[in-house]
Amino acid sequence: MSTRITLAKGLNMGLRKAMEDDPKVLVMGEDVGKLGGVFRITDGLQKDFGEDRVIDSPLAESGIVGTAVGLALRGYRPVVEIQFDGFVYPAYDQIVCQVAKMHFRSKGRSKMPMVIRIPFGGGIGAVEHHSESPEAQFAHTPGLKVVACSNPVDGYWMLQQAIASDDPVVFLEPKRQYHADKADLDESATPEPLFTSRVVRPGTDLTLLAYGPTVKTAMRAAEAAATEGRSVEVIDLRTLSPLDMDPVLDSVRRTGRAVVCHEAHVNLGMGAELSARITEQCFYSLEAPVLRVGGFDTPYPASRIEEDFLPDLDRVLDAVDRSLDF
Amino acid sequence: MSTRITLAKGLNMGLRKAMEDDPKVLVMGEDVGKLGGVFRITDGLQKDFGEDRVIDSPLAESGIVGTAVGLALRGYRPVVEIQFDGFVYPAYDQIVCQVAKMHFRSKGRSKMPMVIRIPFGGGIGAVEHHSESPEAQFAHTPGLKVVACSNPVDGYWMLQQAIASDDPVVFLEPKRQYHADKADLDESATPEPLFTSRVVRPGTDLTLLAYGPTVKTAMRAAEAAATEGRSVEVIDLRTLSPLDMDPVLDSVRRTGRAVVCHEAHVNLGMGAELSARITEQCFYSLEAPVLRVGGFDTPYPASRIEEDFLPDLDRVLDAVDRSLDF
Amino acid sequence: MSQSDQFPGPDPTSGEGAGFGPDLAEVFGPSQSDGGPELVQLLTPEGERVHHPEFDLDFSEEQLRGFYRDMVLTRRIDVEATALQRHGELGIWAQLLGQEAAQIGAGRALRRQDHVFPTYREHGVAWCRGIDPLRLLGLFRGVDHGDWDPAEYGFGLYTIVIGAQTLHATGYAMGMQRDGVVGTGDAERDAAVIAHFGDGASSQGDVNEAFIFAASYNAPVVFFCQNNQWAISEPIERQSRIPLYQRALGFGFPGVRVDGNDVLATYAVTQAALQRARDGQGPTFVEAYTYRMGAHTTTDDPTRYRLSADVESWKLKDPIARLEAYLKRNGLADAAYFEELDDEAARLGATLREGCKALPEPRILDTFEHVYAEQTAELAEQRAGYAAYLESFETEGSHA
Amino acid sequence: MSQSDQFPGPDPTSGEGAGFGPDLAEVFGPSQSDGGPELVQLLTPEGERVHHPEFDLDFSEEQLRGFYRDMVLTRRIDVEATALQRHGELGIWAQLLGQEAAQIGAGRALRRQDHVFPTYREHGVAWCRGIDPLRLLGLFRGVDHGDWDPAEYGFGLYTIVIGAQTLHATGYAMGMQRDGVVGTGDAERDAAVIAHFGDGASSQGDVNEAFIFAASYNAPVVFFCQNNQWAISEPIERQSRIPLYQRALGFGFPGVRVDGNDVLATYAVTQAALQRARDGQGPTFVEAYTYRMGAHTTTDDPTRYRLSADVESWKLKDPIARLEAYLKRNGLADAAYFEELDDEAARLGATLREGCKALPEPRILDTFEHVYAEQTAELAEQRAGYAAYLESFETEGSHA
Ligand SMILES: Cc1ncc(C[n+]2csc(CCOP(=O)(O)OP(=O)(O)O)c2C)c(N)n1
Ligand SMILES: Cc1ncc(C[n+]2csc(CCOP(=O)(O)OP(=O)(O)O)c2C)c(N)n1
Ligand SMILES: [Mg+2]
Ligand SMILES: [Mg+2]
Repeated sequence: MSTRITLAKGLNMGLRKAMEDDPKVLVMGEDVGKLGGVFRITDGLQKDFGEDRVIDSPLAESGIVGTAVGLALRGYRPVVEIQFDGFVYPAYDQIVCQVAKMHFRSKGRSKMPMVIRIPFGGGIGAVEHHSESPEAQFAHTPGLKVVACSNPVDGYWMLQQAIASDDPVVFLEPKRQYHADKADLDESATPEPLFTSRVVRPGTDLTLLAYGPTVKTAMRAAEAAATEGRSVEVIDLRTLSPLDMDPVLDSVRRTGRAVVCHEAHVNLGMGAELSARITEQCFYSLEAPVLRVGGFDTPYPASRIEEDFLPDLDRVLDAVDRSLDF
Repeated sequence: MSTRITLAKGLNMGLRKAMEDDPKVLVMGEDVGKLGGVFRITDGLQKDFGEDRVIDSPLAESGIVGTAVGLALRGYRPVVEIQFDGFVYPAYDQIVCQVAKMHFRSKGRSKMPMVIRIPFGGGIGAVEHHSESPEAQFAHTPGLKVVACSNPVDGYWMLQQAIASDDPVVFLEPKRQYHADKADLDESATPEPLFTSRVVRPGTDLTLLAYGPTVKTAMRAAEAAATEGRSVEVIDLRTLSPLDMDPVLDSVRRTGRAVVCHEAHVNLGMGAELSARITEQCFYSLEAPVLRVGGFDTPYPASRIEEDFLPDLDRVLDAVDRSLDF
Repeated sequence: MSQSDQFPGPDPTSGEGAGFGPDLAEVFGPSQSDGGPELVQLLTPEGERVHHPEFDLDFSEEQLRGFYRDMVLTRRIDVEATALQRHGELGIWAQLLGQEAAQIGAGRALRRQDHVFPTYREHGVAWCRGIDPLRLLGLFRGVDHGDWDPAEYGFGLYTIVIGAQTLHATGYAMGMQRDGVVGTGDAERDAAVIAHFGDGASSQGDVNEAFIFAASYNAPVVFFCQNNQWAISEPIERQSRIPLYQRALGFGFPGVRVDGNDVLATYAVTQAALQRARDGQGPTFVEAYTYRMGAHTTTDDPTRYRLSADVESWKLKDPIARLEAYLKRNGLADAAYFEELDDEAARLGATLREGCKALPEPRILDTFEHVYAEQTAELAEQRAGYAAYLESFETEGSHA
Repeated sequence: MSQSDQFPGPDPTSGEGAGFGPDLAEVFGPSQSDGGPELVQLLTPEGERVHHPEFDLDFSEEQLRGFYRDMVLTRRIDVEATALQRHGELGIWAQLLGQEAAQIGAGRALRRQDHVFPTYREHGVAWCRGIDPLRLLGLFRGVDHGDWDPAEYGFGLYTIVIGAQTLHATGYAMGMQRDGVVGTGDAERDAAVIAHFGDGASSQGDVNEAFIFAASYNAPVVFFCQNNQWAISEPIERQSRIPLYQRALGFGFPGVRVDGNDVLATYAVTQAALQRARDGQGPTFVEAYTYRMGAHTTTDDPTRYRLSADVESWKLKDPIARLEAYLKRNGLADAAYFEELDDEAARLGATLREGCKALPEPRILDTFEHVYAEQTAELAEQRAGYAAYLESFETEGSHA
């Protein structure tokens, strides 16, 4: 009994399910009520669960996250929507100094079961601040967990798992995928655990690591490489903090080569950490340095050239070639 | 004609010199006026330059940086003091979305000659939020430049150079060093350029990379290693964004081994980027993976155990040993 | 009555005169929908000239026709840009429909030496500053993030992060104080800053911090809030349960609510507030009470959250219609005038349509040059690497 | 007059009654130093009982002695902790000297089911919540970041990032609304939140956003601001040019200024504000007008920025001395009472001195366990690696 859904639909269904399962789950954010969010991820929820559980917030991100902290301390499980990646920064202080540290500060007495949903990444032709990839900053912050979904089915399950987690989870949603591809959801299936990575295409010559929006690019790159006789293994990281290194290390030990691909700036992006860890753990297996493909170390450009800025099929393939030719 | 000064004194002298040289230089922040800042770095400046140039700000970091943006647009060169590292986050949005992007957004028409001084790092027995090392987050942000001084003489010169720069500079000051060691300042000397790293101790067996507060630890480690017959080259990075990779790569190509040491959390810290770059550039020279020693991936602990959290001589030496034994 | 007395400020000396615990139903009562008795108005929705004890001004015929022309052309820019978005030439457009009077009234109150910090919707103010409307399209077309020199026009780049610019405005005003161009009494010299923001923005920490800094330093800045009743789908009541202009009172500077659909009143109040700032009397909060007649942006669907009846009722308060009625009724403009203006608007429209498509495309390699004033070696290297990569396609052809 | 009428709120219906452009000299005039005519007071500095038209209360003798005892013991805690810092047993200490009445008045107005969000200086409120003062020392000694269960005591952990807790308080109050413990009329059930912060904190965006959220949702929260005139070296005038309690008016809820050195008035006003919140009437701003008699913290040197004459003049308003005078003058406590209290204070001091040194040292390996509710494999591994490293010393000995 499966349904064909988009990522937006999967997230919407996941939220709905979580709200049905636990009356303590609240949804908060700008325009999440009647409008259903600018991406319609919360569509219909206020109508069905009421204004007390689906809360339109004043236009202030620090206020949204800060009040969510209070609600969490009171026993609620707030799911906060940040309207766009570039607008999470006014809430940055609350996230890194309060959300991330409350459990630690209280020696585990106060839990912080909060999900901060962030539509992230580019490719939608938007104006400035609407296409950012802030994940590395959150992953660098102990006390937060950070995950990124890449497809409708994961969206459905991972969001529920994040909400069920007693730790704060920054939940990254690749906005260009919201309404892009459909997939079959079997609601009776048992999902994999939240903080695990997944081999989404097996291969033997090189390991390609991606998450969120770049998983699709990585899959296409692997297909293209296959036509040239190169067998690329693709891993959808899914979890960015903690990292699930086992499948990554297993893979690289087999392939000897790794390329990491993300939209965030390369400098100090997730690729840096993955490169460092892979090199530490697989030093003698590596036939080439871990290569990184990502957004350039410039601010996000005007949208007419965003596809030049973002890692695309060609740039990933170029890195694959450079690694294989190393 | 040299004077013996502490880092605090060097910074104070550097600020004073910059203010004398250019009437557009302003100092802003909490308690920078009569009090001279909680660390006395701005001591005496308000008395000599007046309240218009040394501005006590309301208690609001976003307001301080945001008004500094306006002052910079009006042609001033604000030097903003953030009282402690952990209090920079309320200003994070203004820093990453405005300060960092103004030049880019305006295609170079609007300059942003601002210095954001942050006393950073631990080791002073302080309460929560007073011992953070936020550098990786700023270095990940294109449009910002990030430097860290490690000694009184650099403090004097680097601060003046940062103020003279037409780009925004996040200026990190190792607070535990403020009043620690003295050095001879020759005000008639010609300083090295700001965005350069420096070999502070030559060596042949291993390259040890440090900045800010860990330079001292690194030097002590190199000395200790020398007694065991191991020749460790120490580089004071000084600049974190941009990185000055040439001396680093030169060194690692000679030594074949590198250890990076910082107080920031290891996960996605500067060490990750250095490891990734070194491995990319020196793959065939490396005899061991780049190892990282840093703060653990936990929030900063209560101060009675901060020295366990921070990389110390022993942990650096352990990494040096592990690298050499690899 | 001196200039500064025009603005209601807090009564600082006692609780006297302050009311007691507000009855919210009352607060949200009729005053919220018609602007309430405190609304400063000089021209009614019917186009009748009314007078105000403190903010009255004499307007010349030329001035009145000028306002009218500004509003008509501004609306034309807006209509054309909206159409260009529908035709795929712009990625998105933020309409100002209905807010023409607020923007022209504020924009025309400015002097050359003043400085504006806009949001993303200040097309009318940009017009008053002499910025070619074509330049406004770049951001929305996605060819740049803004393409005018803020210093040249005294008009900052559009700011998208809600409220951030109010702090920049305050800092800039502090700079003017330090430059000695405030309160000198020299009309050519004295300057002020105007910070634009929306009703939604009033909830941001930054905006409230701007109030604090401006009050603390008595900075020459006018906080000009276009209360268009909506922040995307959220009504003003979510942000404030009392009239917004009263926010200022709690920070210790005056606030006033003006009919933002009345260009005369908006002009009168804004110029008084600006003059107050230029004279060194500090900040003022101006709430321009108006309505967002269109969608939030071209990607928004307001039918999901508001009643068309509300929109209809605001149509009766159209800022252009009321000035047109006044001009006609008083014989201040004849048919030829209106015809000529129609032609001018049509020409402007054509220029925009053609010019938009001709806007130069950005080039990715250029973006590397704009990150820093002093380019870094590592970024230059990244650029060179990418340039070489791009060249390799020209020689070898693409993978894809 | 009903409860809610006690609080001056904004007059929402018109500009009437509001003054005009403030003369700042007046604002900063005498009212700023003596609290002004709006100051609610029930006990003068001389220990004379005065009456207030809205906030008067009858206090039992027991209550009065209780307040006195609370203040004396709280001061003792403060004095001991300050001494412990001088002796190197604490890294730092944030003194409350002079603010005892503000804290005890507020703390005693709370009910069990209420919840407190403190700053780092609320030692007196913690005392009222039944938290062992020894537990307060841990943070300052550097053995932990706080060592009580906020849920158990209805008292949050000390918050160091200025203002952050005001939003937590507002959210917590929103939770109470959802839990149905507001406005039910059941005194055992209805609950409220109190958020403490300082005069300096009033400038933070977070604090102003807390006002906005609390007003928007009519949340049951009392914003209790101890205006102790200083934010480290910065005087209140840097943060606000009008009396702070008026800040609330601009956000649409009532504000009141109470003599924070008068425990009776502080109690009366705070309990009324809390009751208002519990009754579902929403937020209130209470400005407790007081003075920081000591340094900002033990590492501060106030001689650099303030006059000792000011401190001297505030000594005359000491909160403990005035209640002592009242008790004595009215024969409400005899010599035996004071003697016994002295003894109790001495015992408390001894307990603190001994207990402080005996506070258990933290262990670095434990910290790895506190990062997450559900430990991650990678952090467990990091911990194990470090444990093994530590063990290696036990076997091999250190490098150093
Ligand atoms: C910090 C931030 N948060 C969210 C947004 C998304 N956003 C864009 S416009 C808008 C509503 C703004 O409302 P208002 O201030 O009333 O201005 P208006 O658009 O009505 O002119 C929102 C939420 C943003 N741009 N910046
Ligand atoms: C966000 C932030 N910025 C700066 C500081 C440093 N700091 C600690 S206390 C203080 C002054 C606070 O003044 P106030 O709010 O009046 O409270 P008081 O200490 O007087 O009780 C400052 C600036 C901080 N803790 N948090
Ligand atoms: Mg609006
Ligand atoms: Mg204070």
